[in-house]
Order: sequence, then C-alpha cells, then structure tokens
Amino acid sequence: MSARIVFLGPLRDLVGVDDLDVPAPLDWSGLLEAVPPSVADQLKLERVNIACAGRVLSDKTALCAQDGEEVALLPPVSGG
Amino acid sequence: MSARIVFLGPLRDLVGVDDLDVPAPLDWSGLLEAVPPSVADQLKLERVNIACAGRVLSDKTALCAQDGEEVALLPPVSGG
Amino acid sequence: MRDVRLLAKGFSPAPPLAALARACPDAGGIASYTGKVRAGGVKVLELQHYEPLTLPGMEALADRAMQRFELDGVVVWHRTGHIRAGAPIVLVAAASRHRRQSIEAVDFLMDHLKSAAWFWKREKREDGWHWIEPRAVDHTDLARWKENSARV
Amino acid sequence: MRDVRLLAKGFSPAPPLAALARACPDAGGIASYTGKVRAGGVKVLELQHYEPLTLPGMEALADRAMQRFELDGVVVWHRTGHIRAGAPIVLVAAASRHRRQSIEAVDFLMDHLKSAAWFWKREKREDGWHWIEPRAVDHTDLARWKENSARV
Repeated sequence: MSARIVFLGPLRDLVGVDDLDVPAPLDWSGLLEAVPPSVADQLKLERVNIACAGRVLSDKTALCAQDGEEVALLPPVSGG
Repeated sequence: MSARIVFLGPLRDLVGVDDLDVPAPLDWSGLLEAVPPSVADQLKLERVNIACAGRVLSDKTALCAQDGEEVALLPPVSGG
Repeated sequence: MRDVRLLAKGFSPAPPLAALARACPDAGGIASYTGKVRAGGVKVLELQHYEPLTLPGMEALADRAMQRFELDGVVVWHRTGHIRAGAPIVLVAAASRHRRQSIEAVDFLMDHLKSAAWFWKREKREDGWHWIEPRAVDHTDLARWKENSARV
Repeated sequence: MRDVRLLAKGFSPAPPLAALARACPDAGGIASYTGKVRAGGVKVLELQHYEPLTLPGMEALADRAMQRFELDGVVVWHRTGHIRAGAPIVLVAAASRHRRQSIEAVDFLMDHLKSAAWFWKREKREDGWHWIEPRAVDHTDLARWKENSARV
C-alpha cells in the first residue's frame, strides 16, 4: 500500500531525487510531513499545484491518494 | 512631346489596352478628355488614385505630366 | 536581413524561412504567414502590379515593420502573374527577440499587403474572370495599425 | 488535421509545415511560429515535462484552438530534454480559411504553451543552471484570451 510523490522542475532540485514512495492513502497533511520542509513551504504557496492520478487538483488540501497512485508536485511552468 | 497613360487592373479591361500615348504636358482636364468616358467616371471617384512619374499624387487634380513621364491610373488594390 | 521580392514564378516557403533562421541566430523566434490560392472554385488567379510603385512600396513596408517591431530580419515575397489553385501567393516572415513582436509584425505586414500595396487581383472561375476588391474587414484590419500608431 | 507531438530529439520546421499545407488544400493560409534557443549566453536549455499531464494538455489546447479559430488544421510540436543554442524548441502552425484566424490561433497557442502548459525550463549559462519562470508580460499576454472568452 504505497503512493508515489513525483518532484518536478525546481522542486526536484530541492529534493535531489525524481520521486519518493510513501504509505497510502496519502492526504494533504501526510504529504507535508513526507517531504523536506523546504518543499513543504513551497507546497503551501498558491502558485504550486498538485496532480493526483493524472488530474490537477482544484483544491490541493483535498488530496487523497490511494494505493498505486502518483502525486505530482507542480511548480510554476515555463514552456515555449 | 508626349506622356504615357498606363491602365491597371479593372481599368485596363475597360480600355482594352495597356497604355496610351498622349500629348504632353498633360493636366487633370486633359486626362479626363484623353480617356474613354467610362474611365473618366472612375477617375473622378475618390478610391481611384493617380501616380505621375512613379509618385502617387495626394491631389490628383493637380496632375501636370511632362514629356516622357508616365501617368498610372490606380483603381482600388487587392494583394495577398 | 531584409529580403523583399516580387516573383514572376512559383516558390516554396521553406528555403526563405530557413535562410531567415540562419541569418538571425540571436532571434528567439520566427513567425510566418503563407497565403495561397484556395482550391474551391478558383481555377487560376492573376496578380497585376505596377513596376514603379509595387516593389518600392513593399520595401518601404518591410522597413516600417523592421523599425516598429524591432525585428532582426524580415521576408516579404509576393507573386505576380498567373497562379494556379494550391500555389503560394505571398510569404511574410519576421524574426525577433521576443515572441509577440514577430507575430504582430506578420499580422501588420499581411494587413498592409492585402489592402494597401500596389496589386490588383482577379480570379478565373467557371463563368470567367472576376476582379477582387478588399473586403470591408480588410479595411477594418488595416485601421487597427493606424489607431495604434501613437503608441509605437 | 491535428498533429500534436512531444519530441525528445531535434526537428526541422519545414516538413510539418509542408505536411499541414498538403493536408489543408482549402485553407487560404498557414501561419506559424518557431521558437528557438537564442544564441547569446545560453549554452544549453533543458525542458522537463510530466508525461501524464503534458501531452494531454497540449492536445486539449490544440482542440480549443481548432474550435475557437475555426481551423482546418493545426500543428503543435514541443521539444523535451536538452536543447542546444540555435535549435528549435517549439513549432506551432495553423491553417484556416481566412488570414487572421490562423495568425490569432498561433498567438493563442504560443501564449498558452509559454505559461499554461506543463513544462519546466532551465538554462545553462556560464555560471550554471537557472530555472526560468514566466515573465509578468507572459501572464498579461495569456490574460488577453480570458477577457475575450465571452466573445468566442
């Protein structure tokens, strides 16, 4: 019973790894405890989004990742 | 001592020739007499311009073409 | 780089676009527009021009675009003569530091070529030749740039 | 025709532009924008993406553009991975009946790819890697389309 946290862009640099497996189910407070404090601080900012199972959450504090699901931490984007 | 009147676009169709040599100097009233009435009617419309010696006239009634100069009759354009 | 041409024969957009990219290594982007003869109904299109005005007018237009949109380079190619369905009529392209400058320059160039450059266009359809005049929307499009002229 | 790709290797804009023109014979024109790594200062650029979101997001964006601007066809190609100076990062192209629709579609697509698609970009300069965030002007550009959404 585990979920995978995926770090993207500058958040990956903060952690130094691509992803991290944690016990499931995983909610918002569990996520904040599972990541380093520097990442948790970022997650609390409005400009950082979270996707669970391939869908971006409109309210990230409602996170509830089940076994086998991926939780992606999405800092501000820049493409093109 | 002659000037050349050049017909462009739909005005060329009205006349049936590409150009017409007329005595110089040529002024606005001389031009209206030198061309067929159907073309003269068009020339009086604001949307038809006249160029003399490669320059578009801001006031076409001020036309004064000298010997060897070309007078181009310019109907509304459509490019691209 | 400023490449302005009147072409009596057909052309392909790829070589001038590639040449513009090579000539402007510091540009972050290249915008382009290729206009062609639509397949439906029109058999052939004819573009007349007037030598003493048409090319000088296109060159002056390209210079205005270079200055107004701070371009690194610009391409303005326009066909004359008879053009068959499917073939390109016009290519404009602009290279600039920032994205929106090149896209706006292409918009600006096309609006002016469409209704403020010295070309006369007619189409041969089933029932013969028809002269084309700018549509009302072409004049509206052109007027956008005049309204903005105080800003730029 | 809707051609949306994430590309791990380099590409040239000419083949997809030619394919779009062939696929859309009734379109009067094709607008395009190619964004590339600027030569000055940046040695290499890296684009990260997130597989479950990035390509589906680009496909949804292309569909929105097709519908909003009544396009005959659209191309959205975007690089991922490491990209060297001078190489293309992104190509968008749109084919439409009328000129301004394709030009506006390109503008719309680029504004969204720049600051509303799932990419993270960093540049390697003399002093190491730097993450790039959208500039304020990118957000302003994007907001233009939201204001207009009631109209379209």
